[in-house]
Amino acid sequence: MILSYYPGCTLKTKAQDLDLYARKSAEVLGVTMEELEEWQCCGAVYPMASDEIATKLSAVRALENAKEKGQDLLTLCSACHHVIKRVNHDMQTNADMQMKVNNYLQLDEPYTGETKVVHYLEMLRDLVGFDKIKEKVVNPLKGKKIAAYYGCLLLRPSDVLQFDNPENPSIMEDFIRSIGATPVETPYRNECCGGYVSMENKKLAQKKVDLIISSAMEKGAEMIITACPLCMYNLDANSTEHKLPIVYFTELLAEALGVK
Amino acid sequence: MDKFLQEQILRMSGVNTRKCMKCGKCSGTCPAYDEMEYHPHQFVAMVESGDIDALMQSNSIWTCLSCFACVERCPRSVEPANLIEAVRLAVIRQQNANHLKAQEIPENLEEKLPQQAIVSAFRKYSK
Amino acid sequence: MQKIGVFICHCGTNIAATVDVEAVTEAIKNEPGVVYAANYQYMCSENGQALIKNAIAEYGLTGVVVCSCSPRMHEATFRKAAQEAGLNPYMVEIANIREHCSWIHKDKVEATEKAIILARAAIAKVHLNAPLISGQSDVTKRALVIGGGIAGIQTALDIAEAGFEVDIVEKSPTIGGKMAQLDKTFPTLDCAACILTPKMVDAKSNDKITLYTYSEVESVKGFVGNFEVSIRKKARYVNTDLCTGCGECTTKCPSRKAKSEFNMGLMNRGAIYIPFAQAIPNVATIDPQYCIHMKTGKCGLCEKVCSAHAIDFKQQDEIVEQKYGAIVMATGFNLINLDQFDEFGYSKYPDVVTSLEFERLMNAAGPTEGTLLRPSNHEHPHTLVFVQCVGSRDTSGCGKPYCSKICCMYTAKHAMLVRDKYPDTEVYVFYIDVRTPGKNFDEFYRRAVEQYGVHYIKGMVGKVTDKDGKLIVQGSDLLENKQLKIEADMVVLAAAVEPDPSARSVASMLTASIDTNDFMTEAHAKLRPVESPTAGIFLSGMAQGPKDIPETVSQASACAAKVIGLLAKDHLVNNPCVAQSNELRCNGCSNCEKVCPYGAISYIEKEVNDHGVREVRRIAQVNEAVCQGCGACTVTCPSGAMDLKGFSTNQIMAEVDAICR
Amino acid sequence: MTELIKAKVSELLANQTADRVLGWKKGEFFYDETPAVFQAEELDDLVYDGFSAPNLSKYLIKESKKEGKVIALLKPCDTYSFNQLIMEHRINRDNVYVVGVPCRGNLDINKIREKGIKGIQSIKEQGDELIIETIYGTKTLPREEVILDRCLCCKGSQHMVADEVIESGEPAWEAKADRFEMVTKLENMTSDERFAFWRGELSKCIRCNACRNVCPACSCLQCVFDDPASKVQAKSNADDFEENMFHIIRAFHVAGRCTDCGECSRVCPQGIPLHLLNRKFIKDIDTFYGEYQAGADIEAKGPLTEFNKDDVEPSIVKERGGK
Amino acid sequence: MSLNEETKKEYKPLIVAFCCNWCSYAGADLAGSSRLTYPTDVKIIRVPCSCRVNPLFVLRAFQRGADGVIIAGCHPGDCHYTSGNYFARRRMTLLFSMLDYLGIERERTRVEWISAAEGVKFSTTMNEFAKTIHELGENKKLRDLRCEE
Repeated sequence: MILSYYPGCTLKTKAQDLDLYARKSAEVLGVTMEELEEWQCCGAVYPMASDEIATKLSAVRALENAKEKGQDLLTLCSACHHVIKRVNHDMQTNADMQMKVNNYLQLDEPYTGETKVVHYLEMLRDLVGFDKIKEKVVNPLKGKKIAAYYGCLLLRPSDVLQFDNPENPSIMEDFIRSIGATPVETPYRNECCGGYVSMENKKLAQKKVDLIISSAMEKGAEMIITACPLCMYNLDANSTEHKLPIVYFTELLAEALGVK
Repeated sequence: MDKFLQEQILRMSGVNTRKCMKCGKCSGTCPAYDEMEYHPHQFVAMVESGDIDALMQSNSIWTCLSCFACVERCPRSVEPANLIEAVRLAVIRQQNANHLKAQEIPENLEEKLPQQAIVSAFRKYSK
Repeated sequence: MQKIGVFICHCGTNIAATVDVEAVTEAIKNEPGVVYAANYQYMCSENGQALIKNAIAEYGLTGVVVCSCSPRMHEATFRKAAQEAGLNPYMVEIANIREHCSWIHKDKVEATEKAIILARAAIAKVHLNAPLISGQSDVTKRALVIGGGIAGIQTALDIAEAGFEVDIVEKSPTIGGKMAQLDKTFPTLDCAACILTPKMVDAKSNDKITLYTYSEVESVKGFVGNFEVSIRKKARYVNTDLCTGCGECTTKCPSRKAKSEFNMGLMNRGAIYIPFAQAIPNVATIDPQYCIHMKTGKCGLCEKVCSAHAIDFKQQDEIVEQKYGAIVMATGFNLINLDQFDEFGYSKYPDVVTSLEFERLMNAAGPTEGTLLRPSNHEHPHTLVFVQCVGSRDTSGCGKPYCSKICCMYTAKHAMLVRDKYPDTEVYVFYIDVRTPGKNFDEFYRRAVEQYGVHYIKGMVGKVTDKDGKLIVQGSDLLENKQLKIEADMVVLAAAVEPDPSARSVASMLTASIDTNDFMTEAHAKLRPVESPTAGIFLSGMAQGPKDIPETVSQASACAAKVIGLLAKDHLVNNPCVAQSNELRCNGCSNCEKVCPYGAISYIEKEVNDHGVREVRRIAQVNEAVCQGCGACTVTCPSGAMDLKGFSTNQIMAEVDAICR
Repeated sequence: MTELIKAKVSELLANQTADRVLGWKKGEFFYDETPAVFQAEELDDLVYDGFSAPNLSKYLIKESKKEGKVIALLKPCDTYSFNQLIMEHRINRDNVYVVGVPCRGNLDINKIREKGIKGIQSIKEQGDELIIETIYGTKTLPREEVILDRCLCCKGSQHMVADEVIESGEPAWEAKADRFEMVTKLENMTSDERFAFWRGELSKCIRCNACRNVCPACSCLQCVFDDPASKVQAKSNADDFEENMFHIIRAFHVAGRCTDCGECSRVCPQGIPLHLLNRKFIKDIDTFYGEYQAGADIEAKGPLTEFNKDDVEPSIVKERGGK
Repeated sequence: MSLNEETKKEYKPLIVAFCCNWCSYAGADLAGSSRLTYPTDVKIIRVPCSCRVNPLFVLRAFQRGADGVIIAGCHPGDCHYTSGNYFARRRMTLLFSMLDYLGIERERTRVEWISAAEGVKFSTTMNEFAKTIHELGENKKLRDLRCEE
């Protein structure tokens, strides 16, 4: 199975672990991640305003590159996934946007949202299958109680992201089970950690982070996994009351598959 | 009441504020509620009534975490988050009105801060 | 050549202000065949009708055109007037110059021109009209009620009272429906079972009423007055004639995995069960999905303990064929599935319950025998939060766009009952609007607030989480402009109502129309609210739209009155605008038969005399009592042998010609 | 071949399977064969060769109503029409004994003439060659080059229905062309070009009714165009509109029932490609409602007498683009 | 020249609307009682069901000088006769496609599903259709010249 891969800028710098372990694990699972030859930063936030065109172009370029190769586009960072998936949705459904973007890009054949965007977790669930992962695990993380933190960007708005049940998701818990550990469901796993304001409103970010971590601890979690570099940083740096290890889910996957 | 600005915000956001039935689920949902002067349901009501200046001057628009929980749970598909983004844009698209300036970055910089945080802050808070 | 009279109505100023009625009168005076033309202020009035009648007599009119409001409004009026003057009513045509002309156009010149054209089209049609005589069909004096809830029971009782036979078909093993599950009823707080069970018994003991419980409608054929229905009586594996309802088997049954439907899954029941103590009929039913004997051949304990020897594992479904004159849809409602509302934690937290589950938790015959306990730990709850409009008034696609109508009142009831029984509790109600139209309804709600101290909060819950065994209910208080986080022991969700899923399939069997929410459509929203547009189908209870018990019972009785009105007739007058087949042109190809939705066309071998050639041909024949006059057959017939009386090919072509002239 | 058939038919008549035969006989010229009914003693006139083009199924409407049983010689493509007529209860199946005859594609006399061959006296088929006797001597032509257009899109050599099939031992004829090629070409033209094309063709119509009379689907006892009460009755085309109208309605009346036997175009004395109208309906039915071959399945309901709840909307005509 | 005179000379298209009695005719009535205007160009013929509309009627209208023909019926699934509009949908799809194939402007024909409650839809549909036909101009391709004045 070959997929085009869009790593995004954070995965090349501060979140190299997220990327590295994803690649190693993919190899074991028989998935080839072909990094797009030229990609640009997606902008990290989806431009919601209907008159924002330029800020969506880098996402369309990535989508178009995958389309040329005839491959699905694999994402890993939650922010990149959110931006690219939503821009793709616009390209499928918003005729005005379609026209403007294509006028701007002057492609040989207009891009109208043909590429399928797949998050690494979706790939594990839908293309590889958690059962298959279970078979490949050599180092099951037995007895580890792990809380999944979904955050916002993978789940909402659910009619576009189509990732999982936005209020009661299960993909990360299923993932945790597949690597032999025990998932701990926390009520705040889909509530915002305040990552966007971590630079300028530290107090608010800390408050949200403390709520998430304390609730995870109450439920007996020993560690929290995430797919988002910003959540990772925020949950780690801005917790004031308690500390819990915050880990990228790919790192645990690599560990379980014995390639860490 | 600034009709032009109101129209601009409605157009940018694609939100029809008249769909709001004032149930308050957005405000019941909002994780940043306590830090806000105006709350999500008020954003909708204020744009609807044209009381936009107050919104633009309020810190509340910068407090919104863009977590889309209000969008997800609104029973009338009003999408308050889109509206707030449009108000933010209406502010930073003005001359010299960037909420975050490049020169402010270094003092905020932390060793572990991911690029994503800086990029998104720039995208969200400056033009 | 017809002698046609044309009558132009001013409709006060409704028509006359935009259409120059004098000019119309002048213009059509010279149309071929028109021997009389007049205009009058209100044609539908006594005097206006007299004008028509007199003209028919005086000028020997053979056709009448009335230029007035929509034929949907007064066609029947004018036809009746013509009939009284001795003219066949189907020689009257209406030109709609109000709804289709004066009301929508502003320019008087243009509107007048259009009115003249519409009048000409009607005149052209009348030229080709032929007197039509309505046929008659008999009425089977028996009614079928589909659904045995309070709506169906009440309708059946009233029909039986008038002396007609009624059958109730109920898909579950007992009649009683949702009302049987309720604890108390608003606004009087009498116990639901106390007022419902006597009615259930009445239905059982009334010799005009036959109950088909654990049965479903399999197919429906026929038409008003003459429906042929087959009913599937599902196998209960219990001989109902022998079963005494002693309940011995239900207590001995070792299978305890099935969720009790009656108790909303809050407790389990045996594979052989009687839904509840007052069930009618009071007989046991075996659920083959859970019965150990049916699955493995072992067990058979019920058979051993049954002293009446009523258990019959070999029982088969039985099909009953019955004829009816009228059918009542009383298929009722359910609460919506809450999968799309996981922010309230319904699937996660056992202490988050729906209002119907709450009824069972409060009910003396419920799983907790009437003591309100938290399902999670069976402790007494101290703080309860009620959330209204869960899935109602929701246009996002997750819920229903309509107001479920009953939730405001039952929530007030719940809150009041809790506070009354357990004064140590705090009760919060999140509401968007409190809607209490109804006799003594608002007073009831105010009592909850003023007398019982229920905290009503204008706002909505955004999220329910948990901490240390408590539910944290986060919601908005719009009046205080605050976000609240209430530590609660239980959360009760007033989930939206929706029509029972069987409604759609039953409606399509009945060829009765249904709206986008699967509620049955009325023949007229205001003036014919208990009838379906399909003749002979009547609507009772929630199947037609959300309503509470008082309203359901009144509608049920209204529905019964309509049914009785129909069954009291010996004959029905058919719509004479039906298809007819020209036997000389019919090829016998069967295409018309294939498109007829009513099965009104059959084929016969008949000797015809085609211009001197006598031969036996296969030709189409229309059953005029069954044909509803849609015209599907007329277009599918290549030879033009099929035509529709009243809307014949020639008539419509004449209208086209007149309009395009 | 003719001999093989005669032998089989004689046998069937002798053992009283039937009492007469519906087949072909030579017309005024050897190449314009016409349908005819033969008694046992008349079998000498029975012919079967490349010019046995007429689709005999329509004649069974009348023939099967008569006393006794008739043998019908049906080419594979005629059996579709036969089935369609059975579905429509037009033929009394009990009175017909169907003998399937193999077909290698009919020959087009005009195509032979276009090859510059004049003064034709007779044509003999020998394998893949035609031996043509003319007043100027013997000429030969490859059979394949002068096949009737409709046979280039042959539906296949299978008989859809037959009580008995005569095997020839010769290789089966196969379709050589895409039957929707011309329809697609027309669809790809601009609206004005199409209009011009059809005006050019339909303006040639002399309303001789040959297309109608030969068509096995157009078998109404009385045609609407002959019926004074129908308001569309006409003996001749008064203007452009009536030329259009006649052919649109005729195609519509047979839509979903037309087996694409191509008789209409074959008999049109003006050479109007009438089958292109029918094929348009067939193509649309195939695309919109799924592939359907009238007469292939006797249990089928027919595309215009059934529906799907999620059928395409009429706006598809606008939406699917084109010029 | 006054404005009024000028508009009089303007091309006035003729549109024939076949409306089923139960939904679309009632929808037109509702448009009327809601005073929702549409051009006088539209003339309505009442038929019991959209399935009563014979292709002959459509052609006849064009023959006699109509510039546009619209057929309106109950929404699929809501037919008063349960299935009439499904048959109409197939017939009209094929007929319109054939007219398009013959080079007749495809914008001249239309089918809409308009319920008895959709007065607004009735009026907007008729406005739109009238506008389209107005822009297309006179129907010259499918018309009986003898019917010219």
